[in-house]
Formats: sequence, structure tokens, C-alpha cells
Amino acid sequence: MARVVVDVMLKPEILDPQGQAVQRALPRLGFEGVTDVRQGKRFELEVAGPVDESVLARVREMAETFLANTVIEDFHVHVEEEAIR
Amino acid sequence: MARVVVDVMLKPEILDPQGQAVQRALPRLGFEGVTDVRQGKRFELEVAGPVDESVLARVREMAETFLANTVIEDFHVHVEEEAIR
Amino acid sequence: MTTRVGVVTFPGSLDDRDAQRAVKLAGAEPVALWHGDKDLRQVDAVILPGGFSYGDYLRAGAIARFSPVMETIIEQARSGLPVLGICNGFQVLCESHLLPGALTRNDHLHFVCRDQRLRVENAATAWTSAYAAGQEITIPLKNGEGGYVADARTLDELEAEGRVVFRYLEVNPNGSRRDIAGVTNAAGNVVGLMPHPEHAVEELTGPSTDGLGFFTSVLKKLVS
Amino acid sequence: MSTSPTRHLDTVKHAAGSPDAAQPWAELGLKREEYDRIREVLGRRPTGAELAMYSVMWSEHCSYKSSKVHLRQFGDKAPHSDALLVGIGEQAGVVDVGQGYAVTFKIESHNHPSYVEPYQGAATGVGGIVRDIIAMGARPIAVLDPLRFGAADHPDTRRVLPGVVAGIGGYGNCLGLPTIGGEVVFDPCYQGNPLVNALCVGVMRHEDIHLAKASGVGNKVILYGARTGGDGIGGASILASETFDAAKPSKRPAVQVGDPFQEKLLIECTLEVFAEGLVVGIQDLGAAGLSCATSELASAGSGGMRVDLDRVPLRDPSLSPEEILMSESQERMCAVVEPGKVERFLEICAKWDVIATVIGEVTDGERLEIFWHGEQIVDVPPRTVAHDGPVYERPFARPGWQDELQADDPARLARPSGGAELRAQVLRLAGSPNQAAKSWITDQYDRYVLGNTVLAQPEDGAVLRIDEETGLGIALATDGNGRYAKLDPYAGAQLALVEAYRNVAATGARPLAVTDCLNFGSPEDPAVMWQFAEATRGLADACRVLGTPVTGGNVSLYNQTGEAAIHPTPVVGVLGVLDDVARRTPMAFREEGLLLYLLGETRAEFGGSAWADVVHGHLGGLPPRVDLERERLLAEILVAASRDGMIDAAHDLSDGGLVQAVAESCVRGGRGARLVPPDGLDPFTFLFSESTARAVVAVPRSEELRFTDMCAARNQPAARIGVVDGDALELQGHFTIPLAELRETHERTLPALFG
Ligand SMILES: Nc1ncnc2c1ncn2[C@@H]1O[C@H](COP(=O)(O)OP(=O)(O)O)[C@@H](O)[C@H]1O
Ligand SMILES: [Mg+2]
Repeated sequence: MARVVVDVMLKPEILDPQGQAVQRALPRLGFEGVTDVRQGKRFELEVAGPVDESVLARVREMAETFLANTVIEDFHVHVEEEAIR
Repeated sequence: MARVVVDVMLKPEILDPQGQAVQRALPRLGFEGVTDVRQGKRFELEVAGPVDESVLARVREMAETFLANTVIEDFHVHVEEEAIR
Repeated sequence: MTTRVGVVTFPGSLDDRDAQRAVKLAGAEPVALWHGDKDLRQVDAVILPGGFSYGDYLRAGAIARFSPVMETIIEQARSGLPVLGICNGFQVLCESHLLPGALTRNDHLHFVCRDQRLRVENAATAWTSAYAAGQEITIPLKNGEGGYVADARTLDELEAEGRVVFRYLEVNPNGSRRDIAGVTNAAGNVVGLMPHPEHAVEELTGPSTDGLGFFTSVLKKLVS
Repeated sequence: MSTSPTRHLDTVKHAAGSPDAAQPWAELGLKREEYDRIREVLGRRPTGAELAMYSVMWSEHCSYKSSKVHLRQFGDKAPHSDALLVGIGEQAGVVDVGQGYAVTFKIESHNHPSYVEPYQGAATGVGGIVRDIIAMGARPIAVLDPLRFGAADHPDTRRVLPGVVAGIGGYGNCLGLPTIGGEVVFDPCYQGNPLVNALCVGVMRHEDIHLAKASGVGNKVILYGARTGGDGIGGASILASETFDAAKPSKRPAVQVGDPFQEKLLIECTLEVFAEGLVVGIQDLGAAGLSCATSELASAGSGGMRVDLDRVPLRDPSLSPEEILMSESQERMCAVVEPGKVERFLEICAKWDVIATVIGEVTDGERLEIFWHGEQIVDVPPRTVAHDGPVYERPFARPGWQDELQADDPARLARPSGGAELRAQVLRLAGSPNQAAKSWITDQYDRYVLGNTVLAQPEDGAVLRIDEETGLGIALATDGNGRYAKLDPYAGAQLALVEAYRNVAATGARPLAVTDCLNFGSPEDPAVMWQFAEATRGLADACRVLGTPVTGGNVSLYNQTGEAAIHPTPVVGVLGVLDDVARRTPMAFREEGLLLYLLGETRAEFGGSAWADVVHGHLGGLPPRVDLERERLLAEILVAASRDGMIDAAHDLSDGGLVQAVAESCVRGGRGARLVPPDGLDPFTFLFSESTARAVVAVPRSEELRFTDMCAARNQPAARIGVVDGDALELQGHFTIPLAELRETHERTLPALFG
């Protein structure tokens, strides 16, 4: 079992209302110094068996065609080295 | 300028309908072998100045009180080493 | 002296005028409260209305919870001020930890608008005394993030203490745990629910007038 | 295409001195003659910024260059109407609905963007039409969404439809507007060209009507709302102005992303500055963004205008002036404000967290002048940009195949014989995607917000209360039938009108005015242009007879994949008024024993019918005959019956015919009905004919005499065809369908396809 992570973010030129709303709220909460916030999605996929290049290629294809909307989003695939939990 | 990333995921015991919907769709799209999918959020914060331990501590507090709802979510803060784009 | 019921407007509140209308139809005086003011203008009760405060962009209710008006409301709710959170208002109350649990994306992942049948499980709160325990009512439901979740211990505690105030009947529209549609705090002054009683106060525009009881309940409590 | 700010700036002075510099006019969608005309107007070559402005403003989408000559009929043939306060030509027409209230409404298309990115395309479509309504000074109160997709079971429809629906809901729900009516139509002709039209309606007091103009020398021009980004550059308006070819990546616009929360703030903020009397003129930023807003405001006012473009708040600091002028970033408005009121204006914007910036002022010249860091980059007569664009008399010709199509009469199609076959076909129709219940879609829309929704989908028309004291209200419906229009575009446009008109009347409302969205293929195809000419002529002629002026609308051309155009699809919205919404007539059969009357005459009319489509996959012959006088009479009967409390329910007959209408009313009310064809009508024609000017009404026994007397006195054909009874739909002597089976068949289709 291995975990492959796909991070999906809006392309830089695309408006990100969610990130903007967060950024605007931060100073009110007493957090200064954050000049920009972008909000995206994180997918954690549990994959059976070892993660080799062919698995990663398949995940990339999955991201390209399904997890990300490449009209407005970029994505990045990586194997999780460090567990969140 | 540095980028700090906050990943927020639903706690394992909380049902994740979005992740499940993705997982259910994968076989239909011809992607087999993914045993579980969880969908979370990724925040990219651009921070002015160098990111030292005190900045990270502030971001952690921000995540704890604001970016994540710790009743149902876990989070993880890290400095971005690798750029998505 | 008329009873004054405050209705908060956050940026992105949508059902604030409807809540005011319902308060008026019940015979109380609606008072508009602004998210940026800490002053509650001497109201006797507060309603946090439905809508998409701050676009619901981070999590529903997450940004509104930090507004100045909420500081005062959180403080006064702890000392007994009746507070009703409807839909987005419920989400704000959970985010503020005035109510336990959280509201997550509907399990079917769609926004849903429907006339929803509910059972009033607890008729002893500040907002439900006009009903009989076990009474069934139909009021509109409309949300995208209405799935009520809490850990098993919290859920058991809510059940044991009779703090589940409303339960969905016939259809669980969003995957809420144990069909929970609304809960109260231990004191019974703070109540939150996903469905919209303020949209069921006139024959002409609602599926019923079953929602009126929320507003007459609080009036009765305040007058007595 | 653009000069980045670090590169050399193409100033007016520079342009005058470099007449031979190559310019990318063709890439920007201009024709050689158009480019030459710009040079002629300016007496020199345009600067890059000027070229950008002209190219977007002279695009088909913004200039209506192919459609203008035909649209004039809506004004020329407009019936006299006391109700019309602001006619065609403004951002939206305004109609007097009585008691000092005015209503403004308009329909618009967002077809191409919704194909590229269904969610955002549809969402920003709603956002755009809502801003048109706010710009008139009105509070938006509802949205309707006529939609058309490819075949229901086509894989791409699974991509487009859920995205479009989620986008409309996502934007409208978050904005706090009920979406309370519309259409969903499936047809393979829309496969590569879905139609996403959106109608918004708003209400105001007469004295609050505002028109977009910049007058008063020294008045300030304020841009407020979202920051400007790279959205739609390159550009959505140009894209919507040419045959769409998804394969050409260069034509893919940067997708515009909507921010409904920002728009909600814009609404509240704009209404507040209006209420305090702080604005001279106001304009929304839609297609062509600042190019459009500045040139239109300036040309509608008395003086000129100066704009300092570098003051525009940017989301992306690397944007060039050309890009800023062309950007179609959403949720922005432009206001003209007297200097003494600027401070208060900015205060209100700050209260709502809306960014507002003075970007220029009204001058005493006659030119629109735009500066970039002090250097002049635009110096044009604003009218030449906004109004004096090219006008084409495009050739049109009745296509050769039209006769053959019309000759293919559905009379040749096999009809059902016997009760069992009739029964099976009734169920097939009720469960076919076009006739099936649309609740899988409409349940994703908030229909309650604002608390004034009296009737919403699936009722014939949406009814909204606008005054809580008096009960004054309005009704709205949109309709269109591309199949009919394909068979005969003149009649097809009229059929769209009469159906919407009838739907409004069925609720008890008096129809008052019209908005239209004309969705067609490429105007460069003479056959398409003929369809367009016929449809506009038909609509204008019928509006004159019915006394309902066209107050505004939208044209969407180039809905075409390769050589194949969509069916000509004029979509018509009708607005009506009810003096007291408590009197509205719903569609549901709610009580046993109500008598069912069929109003109007039924003929064997099956050209373009749902029956021919569903059972035989056939499209041919002539569409049902239009009878405008009969439509008017029927509307009068429906309105009088509602006002005087003579009927309990009414439902208009349209696609699918009588049986479809009765089935819908039964399902909605949870009651069965027993039907008997009137003398002289065979069961098949009785059930499935799509003859127009018809409705079915449910009359309480106590009112029967009064009702039939009224019909007789006015020569309204009315035949008793049955009674509300039991828990099945029965055609006496032929078949019985239990209500549960009918409901299940009607309701399961869309969830099965998209759920
Ligand atoms: N996309 C939609 N959004 C909202 N309402 C819709 C939509 N599509 C259909 N409806 C509603 O469903 C009902 C039935 O639609 P339709 O069969 O087109 O009506 P009709 O044939 O009477 O014009 C109407 O109330 C219509 O407004
Ligand atoms: Mg109808």
C-alpha cells in the first residue's frame, strides 16, 4: 500500500475567489504578512502494490482527464513521503 | 517571499463523500487498483520575508483556528520545497 | 413593550429579510444587526439567518464566525440569550462552538432544495415550545453543506440529553448522522437547524405555515 | 497581440508617426474592410489599445452587425403599449406593472463559454445578466434558465449538463436569487453547441429607473467591484462571434471564473448608492469589459471622457493596457458620480468591502481619451466604437431542403392502434428525456430565497409577489421549440412566443411584454440567415398582434459545429402581471370531482411533435398552425377565470399534447383523472396532437355553469373531457395507468441519466 497525492490548483491567471476570501479574512483575525492565498484541492489515493513509474503515469493520466479540470487547473502528482496523520 | 502550504484533510473517521465519489468513478474510467481516495484542501500562502519557526508557528495557529475545523479535520503545515508550476 | 428579535446580516446573508418577515408575522419587532457592529441594540433574541456568508468559501460559516457581532453573541449566548441559527446560521454556530459537531458537504454532492418533513424531538427549547414533542412538520430545506457530523461520543451525549431537536423524516437529504436536522446547547437557548422555518410562515409562499412556531416560541418565552 | 508594459508603448503620437506598422487585426477577428474603416474614422492607424477596443466592440457578439437590420423590426413594428417605460436599446427594457412599480427583465446567452467550461460558463452567464438588471437600478428578484443539450444519453451531455446546472445553481443560490423556471431540451443538434440562456428579472419604483450615461463635465468615472485579471482576453466575445472550433487551441479563451459572493456585494452596494442618489449613470461590465463600458457611457452622455487606465486595480500586475481594455473579468461595474458625492460613494463601497477607484472623468470634449502612465493611448469618438460599428446586409436564401422537409408529412407515420399501444406510447412520452420531470435539475436551485415565490417550476409560469401589502405580482415563462422553427422559422418564433404567452396566462397573469434570445448558426450561411430573418419577422409580427412589445434580448450566432448549424432556436420570455397573486392558478389537480375542460380546438397536427420524435424519430411536415387571435382570447379567458375564482387549476398544452399536460397535473396534485375524448376526436389525436391555443382547466362543479357561460359568450371552444378522480389516469374504454406508475415513469429518467 502506498499513498499517491495529487495536488490540484487553479492556474495562476484564473480568479480564485476562495483564496481571496481567506486572504481578506486573515488580517481581521490578527494574521498579517500573508500577501496571497490560493486554495486548491488535495487528493490522497491509496494504491495497492508498489508505486513505480507506470503507476505514476496512470495517476497522471487520471489527474489530467478527471481529477483536474485542465481548462482552469494545474496539477502535481507525487508519492507521499511524509504522513499528515 | 516564501510559500507555506497548509494541507487540510477530513479526519479518517469522518465520511468523505467527495473522495468516495471519485473512487467510485475511477473503475468506470478504466483506472483500477486505487483502494481509497480522500479529498481535502490545499492552501498556498505567500508569506513576506523569511520563513522561520515563528512564522510557521503563526501559520499553525491560523490553521488550527481558521483554515481547518479541528472538529472534523486534521492539518499539516510545511514550507514548499518543490513548485507545482 | 414589544419583543425585539435581532437578525444579523453578514456579507452574503440571503434569508435575512425573510427571517425579519417571520419575526414580524409572529408579532415581534425585527431588528437588523450588522456583522461589523458589536452592539446588539438591546435585542431579546438573535437569529443568524441562512445564506452564504462570505461566499461560504473556506467552510460554511467559518469566516462569519470571526465577525465583531459574533463576539458579543457568543458571550451573551453563554449567559442565556436565545439564539437561533438557520442553515448558514447553524453552520456559524457550530464553527463558533456554541453547538457541537459540524456540517459537511451533502453526501450526494449536490445542492438540494426540497420540502422536508421533520419531527420535533425536543419541544422544551427557547425556539420550539410552540410545538409538541413528536410533532411532525414540513418546512423547506435548501443547502449544499448540510450533513451533520460529530464523533460517536458527542452524538450519544446529544441523544442522551435530549439535545437532538429535529430529525429528518422519510428522506435523509444530506447524509446527516442519525438523521439529525437540528440540535440545541445544554441550556436550550441556542438552537441550530439546516431547514428553513422562515420560509414556511405564509400559505402563499411556503409549503405550509409550520415554521411560524419557532418565532412564536421565542416570543412566548420572552414575554413570560 | 499585445504590448507588454515593459516593451514599447503604442501611443497615439507613435501611431500617427508609424502608419505602416503591422497590426494583428485579423487575429483579433476584424475583416480587412473593418480595419480600413477604423483607419478612416481615426485618420491614422489605430494604436494597439484602440485596435483592441474596436475589435471587441465590432465583434458580432457586441455589435450585432449581422442581426441589426433584422432586429429593427422589433422597434418599427412594436405595438403601442402604455406599459413600456424604457424600450429596446437600453441594457434592459422596463415595464410598468402598476402601483408605481416597474419591472425590468432580459434574457442572455452564454452558449460557447458553457461548452468550454460548463460550470463557470453557466455561472458567469447568470452573473452577467444579473448585472444588466442591477445597472437599470432594479433589485434582481429571480432567474430563469432555458437550457438545451445534445442527446440525453450522449457521453458529452454527461459532462456538460451537470456542470451547467451546478454552475447556475452555484451562482444563483449563492447570490440569493431564486431560479424558478426555464427549460431543458435535448436534441442531437445541440451536441457541440449547448444553449445556456439565462433570464433575470428585477423590480424597482418608477422614480428609480437609471440609464447608462456619462454627462456633466467634471463628473468622476468610478470602477468598482472585482479587480481586473486576464479573464476572457482573446476573447470570449470574439469567440462567440465565429464558428466554434474546439480543436483550435488559440481560440480557447482564458476562462472567466465567477465570484457570486462579490456579485451579491455589488448588488447591495449598487442599490445603496442608487437609493442615496449618488449616481448620474451606471453601466455593468460584461462582454468587452472596459472597452464597452467606457465607450458606451461616453457616447450616451453629452461630453467626452478621460480615463487613466493605470489606475484600474489589477489582479495580475503584468497586464498590458490592451489586455485591461479587453478583459472580461466578472463582477465589475462602472459609475459616473458628481465630484461632491464621490466620497460618500466610496464610503458605501467600503462598507460592503467592494473595491472602488476613480479612474477618470467626464470632459467637455467629444472624445474618449485613455492614458497609460500619462501617455495617451486612445483618442477616439466614442460613438464610432460603441454604435457605429459595421452593419451587414448578409445574403439570405430559403434553403433548398426546406420544401422537402415540409413535404415529409407525419401523416405517413404509423399510429398506435388499440388501448395497449396508446397506453405504452403515453408512458414512453412521459418518460422521454424532453417530457420527463426536471426535478433532478430544478431541485438544485433555491426557489424560496427572498420569500416571494408564489409559483415555481414545474408550474407553467413562475409567479412572484412584488408587494406584500397589495399582493401585486408578476409571472414569467420562457419557451422555444427548435424543431418547430426548423420546419418553419417564421411560425417557429411565433410558436415560442405564444407558448410563453399562454404559460403566463395559465397562471392567471395578464401578458405584458417580451424578451428574446435568438440562438442560430452562422450568419455567413445564407440558409441560416434566412432562418434568422424569418424568425425575427415572425416574432415582430406576432408581438404586434398580441400587443406585447419586445423590450430587449440577445442574439447568439455561430452556434454551429463545422457545417452543421443547430436548429434555429428563438427562445422567448414573456412577462405578465397579476393584481393579486393570491388569485394565481396552479397546475395541480388537487381535489376529487373537479371537472376537466379542454379549451381550444384540436386538429391532427403532428409536424415537429414530441410524439413524432419519441415514437418515430421523425422531424418533418409543418408545425402546428398559429392563431394569434385565439391565443389572445384563450389568455383572456384564463385571466378572467382566475380573477373570478372559476377554476382550480390550469395547464397549457404544448409538446406532448393533452395527455402529457393532464399527466403532469395529476402527478403534481397526487390525483387521478378519467378522460373521454369529445365527439369527433379519435383517441390518438385527442391525446397527442400539439394544436396551439389550448389549455386544460379544472373547474369546480359549483362554477361549471358560470365558466361555460363565459366561454360560450366569448366564442371560446370548450369541451368537457373528464373529471379528476381516483388514483389512475384513465382514458375511458382504452387504458388505465396507475398514478404511481405514471409518476415513477415521469420522474426516474433524469436521475437515471445523470444521478
Ligand atoms: N432549467 C430549468 N430551470 C428551471 N425550471 C425549469 C427548467 N427546465 C424546465 N423547468 C420548468 O419545468 C416546467 C416544465 O417545463 P416545460 O415542459 O418546458 O414547460 P412548458 O412546456 O409548459 O413550457 C416549467 O415550470 C419550467 O419552468
Ligand atoms: Mg406549460
